[in-house]
Amino acid sequence: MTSVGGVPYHSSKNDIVDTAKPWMREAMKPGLTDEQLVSALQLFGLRRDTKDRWNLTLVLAAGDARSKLRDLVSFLRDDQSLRMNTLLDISAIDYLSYPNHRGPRFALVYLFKSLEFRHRVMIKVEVEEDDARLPSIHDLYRIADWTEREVWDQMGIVFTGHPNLKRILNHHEFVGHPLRKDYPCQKRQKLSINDPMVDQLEARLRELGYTVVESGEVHLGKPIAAKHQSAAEQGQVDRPRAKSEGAIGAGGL
Amino acid sequence: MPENIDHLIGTVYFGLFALAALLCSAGLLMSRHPLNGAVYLIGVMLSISGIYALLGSPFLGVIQILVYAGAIMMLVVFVIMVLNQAQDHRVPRFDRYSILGALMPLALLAAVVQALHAQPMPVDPHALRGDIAAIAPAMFDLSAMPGHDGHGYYLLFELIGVLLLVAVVAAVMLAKRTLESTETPGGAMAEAHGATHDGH
Amino acid sequence: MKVLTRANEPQDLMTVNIGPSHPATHGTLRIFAALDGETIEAAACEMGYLHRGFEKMVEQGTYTMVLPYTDRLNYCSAMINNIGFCKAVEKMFNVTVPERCITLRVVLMELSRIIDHMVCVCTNLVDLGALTNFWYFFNTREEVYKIWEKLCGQRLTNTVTRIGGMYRDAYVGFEDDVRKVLTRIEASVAEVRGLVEHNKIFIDRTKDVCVVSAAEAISYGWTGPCLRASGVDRDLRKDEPYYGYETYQFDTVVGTTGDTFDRIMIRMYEILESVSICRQGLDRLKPGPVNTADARLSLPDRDHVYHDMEALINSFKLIYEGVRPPPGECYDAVEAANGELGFHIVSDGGTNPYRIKVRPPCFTQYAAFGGMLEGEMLADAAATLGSINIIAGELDR
Amino acid sequence: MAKVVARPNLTFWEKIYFVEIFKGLATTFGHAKKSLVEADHFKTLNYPDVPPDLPRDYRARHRLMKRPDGTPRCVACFMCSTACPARCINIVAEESPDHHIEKRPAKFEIDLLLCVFCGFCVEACPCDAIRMDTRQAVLAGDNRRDFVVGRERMMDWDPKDYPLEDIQSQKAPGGSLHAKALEEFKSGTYH
Amino acid sequence: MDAPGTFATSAPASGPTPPGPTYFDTVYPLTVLILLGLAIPTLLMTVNIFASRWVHGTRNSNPGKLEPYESGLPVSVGSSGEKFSIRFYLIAMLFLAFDIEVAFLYPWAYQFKSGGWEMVWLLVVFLVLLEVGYLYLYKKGALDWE
Amino acid sequence: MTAIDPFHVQLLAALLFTLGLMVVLARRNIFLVLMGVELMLNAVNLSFVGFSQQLPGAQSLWGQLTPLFTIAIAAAEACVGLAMVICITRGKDTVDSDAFADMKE
Amino acid sequence: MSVIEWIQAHPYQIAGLILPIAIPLILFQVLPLLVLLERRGAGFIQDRAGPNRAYIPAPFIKRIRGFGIIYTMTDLVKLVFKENFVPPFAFKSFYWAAPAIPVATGLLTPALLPWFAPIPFVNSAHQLAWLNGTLITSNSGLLLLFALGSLTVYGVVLGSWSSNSKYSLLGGMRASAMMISYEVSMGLSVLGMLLIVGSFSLTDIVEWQGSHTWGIIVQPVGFALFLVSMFAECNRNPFDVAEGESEIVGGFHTEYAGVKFMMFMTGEYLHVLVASALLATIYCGGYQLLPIPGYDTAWVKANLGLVLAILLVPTGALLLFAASLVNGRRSHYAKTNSVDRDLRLREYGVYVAAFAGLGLMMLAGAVAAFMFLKTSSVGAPGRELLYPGWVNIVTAVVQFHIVIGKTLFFALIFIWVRWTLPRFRYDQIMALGWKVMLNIALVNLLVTAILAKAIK
Amino acid sequence: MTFKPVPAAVTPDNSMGDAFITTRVDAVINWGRRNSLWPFPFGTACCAIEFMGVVSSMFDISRFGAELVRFSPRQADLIIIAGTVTYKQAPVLRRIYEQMCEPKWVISAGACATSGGFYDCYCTVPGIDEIIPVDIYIAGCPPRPEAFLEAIVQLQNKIERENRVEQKAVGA
Ligand code: SF4
Ligand code: SF4
Ligand code: SF4
Repeated sequence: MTSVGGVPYHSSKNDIVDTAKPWMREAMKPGLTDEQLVSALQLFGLRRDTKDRWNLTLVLAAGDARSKLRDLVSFLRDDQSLRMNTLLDISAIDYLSYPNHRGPRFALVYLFKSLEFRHRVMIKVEVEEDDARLPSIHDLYRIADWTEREVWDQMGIVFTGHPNLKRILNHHEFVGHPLRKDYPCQKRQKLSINDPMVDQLEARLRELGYTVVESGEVHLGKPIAAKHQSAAEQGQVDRPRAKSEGAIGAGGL
Repeated sequence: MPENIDHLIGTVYFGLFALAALLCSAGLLMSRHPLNGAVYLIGVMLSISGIYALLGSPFLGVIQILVYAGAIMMLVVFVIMVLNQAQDHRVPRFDRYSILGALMPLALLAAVVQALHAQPMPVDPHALRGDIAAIAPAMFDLSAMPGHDGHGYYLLFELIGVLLLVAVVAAVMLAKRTLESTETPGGAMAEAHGATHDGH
Repeated sequence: MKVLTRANEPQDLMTVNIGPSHPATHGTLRIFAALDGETIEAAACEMGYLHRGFEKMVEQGTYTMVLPYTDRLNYCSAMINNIGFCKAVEKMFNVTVPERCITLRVVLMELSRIIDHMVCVCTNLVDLGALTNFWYFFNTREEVYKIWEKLCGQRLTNTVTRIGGMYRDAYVGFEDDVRKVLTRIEASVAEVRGLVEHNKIFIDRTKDVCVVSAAEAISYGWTGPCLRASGVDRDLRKDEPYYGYETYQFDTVVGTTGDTFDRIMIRMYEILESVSICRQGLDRLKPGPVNTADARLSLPDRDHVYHDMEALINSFKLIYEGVRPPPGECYDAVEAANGELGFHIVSDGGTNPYRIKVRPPCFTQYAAFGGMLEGEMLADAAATLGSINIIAGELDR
Repeated sequence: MAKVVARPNLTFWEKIYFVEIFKGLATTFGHAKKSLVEADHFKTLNYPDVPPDLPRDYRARHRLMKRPDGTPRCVACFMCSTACPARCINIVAEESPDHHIEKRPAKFEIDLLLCVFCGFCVEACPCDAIRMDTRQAVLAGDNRRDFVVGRERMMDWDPKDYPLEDIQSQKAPGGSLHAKALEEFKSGTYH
Repeated sequence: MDAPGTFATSAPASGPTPPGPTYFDTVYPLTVLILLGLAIPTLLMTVNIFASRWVHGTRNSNPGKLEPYESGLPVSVGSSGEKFSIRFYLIAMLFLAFDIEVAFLYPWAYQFKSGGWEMVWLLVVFLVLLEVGYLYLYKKGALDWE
Repeated sequence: MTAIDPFHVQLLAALLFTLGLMVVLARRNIFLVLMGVELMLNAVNLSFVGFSQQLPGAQSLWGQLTPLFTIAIAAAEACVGLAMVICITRGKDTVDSDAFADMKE
Repeated sequence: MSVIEWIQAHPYQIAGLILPIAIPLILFQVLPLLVLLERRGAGFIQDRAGPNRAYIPAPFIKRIRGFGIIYTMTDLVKLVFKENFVPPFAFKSFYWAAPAIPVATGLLTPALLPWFAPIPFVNSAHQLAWLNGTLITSNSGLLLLFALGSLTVYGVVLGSWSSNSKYSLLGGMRASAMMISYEVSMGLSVLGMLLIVGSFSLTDIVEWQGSHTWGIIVQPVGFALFLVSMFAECNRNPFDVAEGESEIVGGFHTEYAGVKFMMFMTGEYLHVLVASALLATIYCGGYQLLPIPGYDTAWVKANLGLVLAILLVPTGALLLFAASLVNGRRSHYAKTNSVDRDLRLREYGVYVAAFAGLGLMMLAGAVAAFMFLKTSSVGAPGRELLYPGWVNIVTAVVQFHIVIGKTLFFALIFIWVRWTLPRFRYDQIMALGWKVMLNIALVNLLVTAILAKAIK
Repeated sequence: MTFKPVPAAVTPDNSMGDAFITTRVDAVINWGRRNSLWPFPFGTACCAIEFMGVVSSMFDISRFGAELVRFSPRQADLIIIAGTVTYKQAPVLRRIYEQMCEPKWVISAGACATSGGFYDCYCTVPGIDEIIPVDIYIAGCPPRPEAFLEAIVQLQNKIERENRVEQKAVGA
């Protein structure tokens, strides 16, 4: 988390102000209809996603994504009639094994929602496999910092400009991106020792205006052994799981 | 008979306390880490307070524990812990010069003992037992206030107040710079300027 | 760790790990903090200690098999997760579940919300050192569990819904049991509030601690009670009502400051609101079917399966293939105990979900947590972590 | 409209701690008094001495239903193992000597340490051959292998323990009332 | 042992203090108690050492066990040997100042009854002096923790 | 009451004083030096109390009151001394008294 | 003179020799009771049964469960046989010594408390002598007590330092800073009482309360301050930040295991006991029965029968009540289908009988004492020497029980508060101590001084 | 493992009686240990919530003397692993187990801890006995609170059977 909008992250501790704007206490204003939303976003050249028949999903094609994403997101956030002030989530989809899929392999769906008006929009950004990069929007929405990390961790999409693009769900020794369709579900990866996280803490300190003179000495304990003796000796560990595929084969319909 | 037992007890305990005090101060001299030293010094204090009690000034003994062992040494221990990196890094704890420095006082000691030895030291049988019942009136003998005559340390009592005031202020002045530097202008979560434009 | 402050003064910071296996962090969160004395100067949070691969696992099975996994997202209120997921899939099918099912779901959701809030508040109070409240809430919660044992045969991981309806209808006497427990809940809330609400120690510990302004909460994408604590009156049940929530009489609860006090008290108040919704729901509970008649979704009646070939084949199909939503992508959300719980489901028309992304409400709150801590005391970390109610199962998935 | 959480405005008496502390003490004392005086105030179950009181349909350890002749009702159709999200049911099918029934399980194992007690298997079974109503939900032991329960152990139950050995189950395929029920069903008099 | 003072003290509030107690009166219970206070922990710990050695043998330690507990993490940054906040020093210093004050107030309190209003004035002046230092610290924020 | 030979008391006091002086002179660690000073002060106090026994009546209390005030002064000394130590060692990693040479400036 | 004769001739001297060993041991007996109160009491406050399953087999009763008191023994056994763990660090000796410090000081402090009024006796030299209720006779006993209290802190400091763990160090710093902070308030708050009484001897303080009234009435503010300081000194909730589990795991004893950990716990309970005894002594009349002037030791001696009756009736009634409670549990069990029902019934039956029997005996004793024990005819107030020795001794025993009773009452409050309140935050504790309590204590002192002079 | 609704865990045993009469130290140690099992709750997921239920009034683990939950592994005798253990968590669990002082016992509660449950994927440990030895397993997802109690009862019985004299003979 760097400074947001040029303002340091912290303001004075003591100014606890009630930041409530009037709309926060009122009932939600009626928002734009899907058509109005589409037309409001016309200039970004979005097309409506045919896959989504229940919500409004607009597709930002892979070619435009790199250049337009940030503008689009700032527009969504700042436009007086849109005010999509909440980024709910970024969900990444790997279309590798999607039947009859044409187009880039990955798509990222940004879920936006306005707290002022009753409307939501989902922006689907297509990402090519061989150049899986997108500009980061962590400075526009703070939550994007972590959601982007999650997307990178799980799907392997790089967000350029992200200050701390590290694994978040998986451990730091993990190789690969588990939610990609070509990652086998049962391919386990062991962790020998936890991440000391000094770098992250120091980065945070620097953001807060400190200068790190001497970073703490890191003590690494003994990495854990692959398998504990006693359990292995007893032969109690390796029990193959019943295979449901096999079951189907044997049983038949 | 009982006087003898009492005498014996007094001597034995004085011997024990004196031994403890000496051993502890030797420990202080040799200690590797100041915290060790501090604990040794506390041992000295406790032994000395025992000796005070044996010498007939129990109040002083109590104050010795309460203030010296309980407060002053606590402060020292706290500072050792606060600074926390006070390991004496020199591998030989003494170098050549400091051994010389250590030996010099011995000469002084010899001279003092010599002088003491020459002096007969009779114990006055009328010496008062310095418990609180005696100390308190001595300290606040207000017959010394204007219009009266007598002795009293009431002024010293107030002076202690001044001394403490000065000490506290001086200490804070000294530590002031460090104190200020630790006051980080932390903030609760700042308003997210520019992050969201929520109506205006 | 030696640093220079902004004023270029040298300062020594002590780095300490709070968690993962620490009483305050519930075993799964890690806060790596730099302390100056007792004050947290900077904190880096880590998560993922309970990353169980929900999103990968659900791709391996049918849509029905997702249900037990959703139980274990927010295990304090498993039913809301069940219902949220079923609601999303039902949305893809464009089916509405029968009236009784809807009302039942509302009642169950609110009861789940109540116990979720109760667990949150009482563990928070335990973190604050007020231990006894734990028992006063948990005893009540146990009574709710008794109802659930009877309702669906499990205490915690209920799997109470099925796509297109419920696991089974409520048992006879369900309403009475719920009504009884609602009274009990009100009593225990009153008791706990009596113990803490005006207690200066509690107020000192929570008031103006870890304040999150509305703007900040919004930027972090907060939803639910924590967002409301910051003064933003938003609740999916009011704003985008589903299951007829607009017809229930209830109030949302908002705070003014966004501090830990507000976050705790909001939950206390919301318990009472939910009690009122529950009562209204029970009043509306009319006999009727609980599953849709849609053969694409509902398992046929057991008797028919036993005796009717068609039903048997349908049952085979539904078991082997599960429900097959039309291909497409759909997002649907419910107001869970912690905020907006969304499911983004991608279907390729096959038997297994192509991709399910959960939008966990905790995630946003935990993302903000490190920043909230900075400048606060070490002890506030425990107090605040409780108040934002991080449920690791849902956070890490 | 939204309710607003009241900010704590403490009165003088609340501010000096003691009054509120006494109130709190009174509350806790009330509980302590009740626990002491009222014999059944606290509801603590005396677990190992008193068995847990579970509803009949609590999702507990599985059992396999039997045909009237004592053989398992299961026809090894693999519906349960397919429905099982934990894949903990391991069935090996074999030809059944009874020509009415195609197959029967040569091996039917459930690894209770894997099982998540979701009850899907019960729901899936087309002939009500597997049930989870044994009320044996307390499963602990010091050996993993004990938890892999086979056909024999799952069929080792006593009809006396299931007084409500319900008609409905017996009407299922393999049950003693199946033939009759089937007829009723076809004639529309089934209930 | 039959000395007039054995186990004796003045009856409460009965005239001036007679000659103080003998050494034995004070030393005996003190010695017994100190020995008791030392003996109980020593005994228990010794038993623990041998019991532990007997029951568990001597070598049941592993590298992980010897490291400090850090919420279970096998990694730690820095050691416990880091510097603490300077505030702890200030607290201890303040404690020292007030402890001495209290220590000097004890004789004052003892003497209070036999004095007149002057005793009150003595206290007032003394307290004012201390209060000045206290207020100075208060102003400086040495008493705040945030 | 008066079982103890005053000479022994004085001897002990002198020994302790010497040891304290040795600590001050021989050790480099500033804390140890400070503690040496405290030890010396203690020895002096002990000496006072020892001598006080030789005075008659109320006069004997003088020798016992003086240490009382000495303790107060020692406390003040410790306060200020340690404040100085803290002030100086901040940013430095040593409490070696040699390192304080620059204090003179 | 044979040994036996000597013993017969010097009963009081013998008592003086035995008491220093006896009283701490008696206090040690109270500790399991405290632990029981803490664990079972917590259970009752929280609507649950609490520990009640461990038992010792016995011939007739079959299982002695003793309402859970057995758990104190099992804990002891377990801890003694737990691995003896010492972290590798340069300060092993501190690590070993630290847990013993609280225990040692906790054992020393009871020696300064008066457990009964001084017993007059005529020694073999036909002189009047007094057997004191305190073990260590000193006219600055209170100061010595505080001095010992200030040494207790070192246990925490050294223990935390030598543990070589960050949590320990944080907890140790917290605990020690808190304890020294509240020592100041403690000393100042008690000064008010001291200047009214004009003596530092705890016996004098108690005697003064007997001839005037209890300290809690003359010094309510001082009492409140002292009570709060005591909570802080004992590290008890709401001041238990030192081991605040949700914040710093176990605080200063995070790295302690086995017996050494038990020492810390013993020290904590000992200090609760001592603090309660101090509160009872300084502010609640110590061994005095009533807060009414004139009803002091002399009155007790003159009306020993009445006093015994007054004390025995409630005790007996309490025992009978306890019997009825146990009987209630028993009939509750009779209704259950518990496997061990018969065992429980048998055990509870024995308890009911025992309690009821004891209670009835107490009541009978009360009646007997009231009817037949007329000491006023033997002696007279103010002329203690006229009383025969047994009156003095019975009075001492009664007074000892009064002190213990009051102490247990305060200990109960310590426990009760622990299960009721949230804990303070560390900075709030310091602020409370330094900004609130200190100032109130100073004002209290000043006002007391002025009032004392004005009234005089 | 017991499959009866009423586990045969509490058959009154005489071993204790003999032990006390013959004052076999072994039996006393076992008696002390089995009644003073201070747990370290290694609760990570849903099972931990159910473990909280065990502490609640209804089930009340304190009846077994096991309510003194110690969060420092040094003081705990028993570690209850309640919840999923992921590979990220594994070193932590291992370290905590290592840091516990002898004697120590492990209860592995719930499907996840014992076998990974239905999380058969890239990030979960398929049973903690890959990392640490386990004394008692509990099935269930989550196990009922009674099952936790049952595990403690079984552990108590197991401790009861411990015989150091024999062990020494074998070891030597
Ligand atoms: S209950 Fe669920 S997990 Fe267990 S065997 Fe049946 S389907 Fe599988
Ligand atoms: S138990 Fe039922 S579902 Fe499973 S294989 Fe047998 S018949 Fe089929
Ligand atoms: S076993 Fe089940 S309840 Fe327990 S942690 Fe695993 S998923 Fe959750």
